[in-house]
Amino acid sequence: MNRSRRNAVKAGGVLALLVAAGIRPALAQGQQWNQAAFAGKTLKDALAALGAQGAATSDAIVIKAPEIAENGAVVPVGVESKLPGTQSIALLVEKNPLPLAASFDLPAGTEPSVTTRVKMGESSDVYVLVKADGKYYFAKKEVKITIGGCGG
Amino acid sequence: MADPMRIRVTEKDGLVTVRVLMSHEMETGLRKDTSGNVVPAHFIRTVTATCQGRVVLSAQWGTAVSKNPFLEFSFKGGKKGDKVVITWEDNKGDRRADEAVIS
Amino acid sequence: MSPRAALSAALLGALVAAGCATMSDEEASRRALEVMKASFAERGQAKLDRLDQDETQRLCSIPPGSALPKDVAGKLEKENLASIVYPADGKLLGDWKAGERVAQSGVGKQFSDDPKQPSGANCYACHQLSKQEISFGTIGPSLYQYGKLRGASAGIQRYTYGKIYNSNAFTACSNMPRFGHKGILTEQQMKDLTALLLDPESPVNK
Amino acid sequence: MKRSLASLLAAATLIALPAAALAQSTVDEIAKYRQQLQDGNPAELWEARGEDLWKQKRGPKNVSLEGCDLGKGPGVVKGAYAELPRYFADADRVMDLETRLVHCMVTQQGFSFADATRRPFGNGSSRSEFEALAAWITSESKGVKMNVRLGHPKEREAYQIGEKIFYFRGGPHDFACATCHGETGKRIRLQDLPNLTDKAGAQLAYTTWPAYRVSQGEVRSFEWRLYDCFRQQRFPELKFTSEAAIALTTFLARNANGAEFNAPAIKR
Repeated sequence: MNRSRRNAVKAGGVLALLVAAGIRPALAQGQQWNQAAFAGKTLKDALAALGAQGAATSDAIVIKAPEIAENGAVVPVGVESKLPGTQSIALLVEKNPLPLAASFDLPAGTEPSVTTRVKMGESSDVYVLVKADGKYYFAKKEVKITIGGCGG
Repeated sequence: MADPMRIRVTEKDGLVTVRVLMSHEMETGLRKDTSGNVVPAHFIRTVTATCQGRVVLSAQWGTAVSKNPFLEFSFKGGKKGDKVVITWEDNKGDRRADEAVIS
Repeated sequence: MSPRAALSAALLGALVAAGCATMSDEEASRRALEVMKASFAERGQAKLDRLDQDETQRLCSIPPGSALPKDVAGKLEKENLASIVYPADGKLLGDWKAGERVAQSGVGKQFSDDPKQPSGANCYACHQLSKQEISFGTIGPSLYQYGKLRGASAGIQRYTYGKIYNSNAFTACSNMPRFGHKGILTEQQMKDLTALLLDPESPVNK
Repeated sequence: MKRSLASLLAAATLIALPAAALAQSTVDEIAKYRQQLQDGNPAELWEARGEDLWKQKRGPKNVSLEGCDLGKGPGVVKGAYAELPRYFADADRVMDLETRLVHCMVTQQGFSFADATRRPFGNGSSRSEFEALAAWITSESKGVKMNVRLGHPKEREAYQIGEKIFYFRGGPHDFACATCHGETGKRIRLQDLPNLTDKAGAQLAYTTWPAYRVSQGEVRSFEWRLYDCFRQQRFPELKFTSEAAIALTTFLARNANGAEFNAPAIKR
C-alpha cells in the first residue's frame, strides 16, 4: 500500500469528506443494522430474522474457506455468487454463539463477490446466504478449527 | 479516534478492486479480561463504500468479524483517479472515514 | 556428525579461524549464566532458582542428538531411575478419560499460570495419541496404539508410569519433561495418563 | 437438487472423514489457510502508526526519532534492521532494535528509562510504541539480505553467550530453546518448528519476525517472540532489552545471514 497516498482523515474532517463525497451525513449515520438478525442465537433464529427461512441450497454459490483453520480468531472466507441478480450476501457460522457474522448489500455494478475474515469458536459449518432476484439461496462448508501452540 | 484505515484500490479492465484493513478491536462482549470482568462488546456495525459519491457497497457486521477487519470487493464503473471513500461506524457511535484514489 | 552439529562446528570454526572466538567454552557457559541471572525477573511462581540447573540439566545443555559419553549417560540414567517413586498402593492404572484431559492441557508452571490450578501434561503438543485429535506434534514418537502393541502387563505398566515420572531414567537428555521428578503432575494424573496409554477402551488403542 | 434449509438443518450430521486421510491432508489444508491470510496483513496498520511515531516530536525534549542512529547513520532506516544487533560505540555495547530505540528515546527525546520502557508489548487498547516502531522499521528492510557482521569483540561475545543460552536447559520442564528448535521437520501441535541450528531454518524463522499474530490480533516484535518462548519454557520473565535478549538475538540473527528479510509477516 502506498503510504504517501494514505489520506488519513483527521477528526473533524469526516463530515466534510462525506459531504464532499456526496453522502448526506444523516444517511451514512442512519444506515440500518439488523438488530434482530445479529442477536439471533441459533442459525434458525438468524435466518428467520433475515426473512430467509425458505432458502434453498444452490451450487451456484462458491465458498472459499479453508477446510482446516490454524486459528479460529481469523478464518478467511471468500464468497462468489453465480446467481443472476445477486442483491446481498450474508455469512453465518452455525456454532457461534451469535451465528450471523456479516451481511453485504451489493448495488448494481458491484460484483457478487466479497472476502472477509470471521471468528469461529469451534469447528462448524459456515453458511452463505444469497438473495438473488428477491429469493434466498444458501450453500455451506465445514471448517475445522484446531488447537495450537505450546502453552495450551 | 481510531487509526486510519489502509485502503488499496486498483482498476484493471474496467473492474475496480478494493482492499481495506481497518483498525478495530471487534470485541465480542463474551471475553473476560485477566481480572475476570467481561469486556463489553465493541465492534463495527456498518461499513459503507462510495465511489465518486455513488454507494458501491454497504455492509452490516456482527461481533464475529475478526479483529482488525479485512474486506475485499470489486465493482464496475470506476476509473483511475476516482475517489473511493470507506466509512465505518461502531456500536459505540465511533466513526471513521478514509479515502483512496483508484490507481 | 549431524547437520546441526556440523553447522555449530562450522560457525565456531569460522570464529576461531578468524581469530575471533573471544571466550573458551567454559567461560562462555559461566558468562551465559551470569547474563541470564541478570536478565530474568521473578514473576508469579517462576522464581530465579529456575535458572539453577541440576546435574541432568547441566549435562544435557547440548545440541539435541549430540550424544553424551556412554558412561556419563549411563550414570545420569541410573540417578534418574533411582528418583522414581511408584504409588504406595501399587496401582498404576487410573482413569483414561481423566488422562485424556491431562494430555490435552498445556497449562501449568508458567509465570502466567495460576499455581493453584493443576498442571497439564500437554502430551499432544509432541505426540500423536488418538485418531480423533488431528492437532498433534511430532517432537516425540507417535503413541497411537501404544497399549495395543505392547499389552498392559505389570512390566509395561511399570515402565510406562516410570517413563512419565522421569523420562531421563530411560533416555539421558530426553526432550520430555520429568513430570513426577519435577513435581509437574500428581500421582493420580500420572496414573490417569498410564491408563490413557494402556486401557483397551482408551482412544489411544482404538 | 434443492432441499429446504429446515430439512437440511434437521438432518445436520457431520460426515466423518477417515482419520488417516485427514491426517495426510491436514498439513496441506493448513498451508492453504496460511496462503489465504497473506493477502491482507493488518501489520500495515502498525507500520503506519510506527512511521508516524518515528517522525513525531515527542518526549521532554520534543524531538522526533529522526536523529536516531540505528547503525547506518542518524535517521537512516532503510536496511538498518538487517544489520542488527550490532555494537554501538556511543553506548559501548551491543544493541538490538528495541534496545537502540530505548537508547534514542532516553538520550535524544529525554524520556527516563522507566517511562520509555513502560509498555514493551501491546495488549488490545493498551498499545506498545515498540511494536509499531518495529513494524515500520523492519518493513524498511524488506528484501534486504541479513548481514550481521560480528566484527567487534563484544558482538562475538554476545554471539557466544547467545549460543549458550540457546542450549541452556532449566526450569521445572527441563526446556531449552533447543528442545523445540534443535531438529528439522518437527511440529508442536500443528505448528511447524523451525530448526534454528540449521541455516535454512534460522533464515526462515528470523526473517519472518516481527509478525501479525492472528491468534492475538497484535504485531509481535522479536523481543516478544523471545519473551513468550521463555514463558512457555517455564523460565522467569525475560526483562525487556536485557543482555540475554540481545545475546540470543545476536546468535539467531547472525545464523540467518544471507537470507532476504521478509517481515512483518502474518502468522497463526
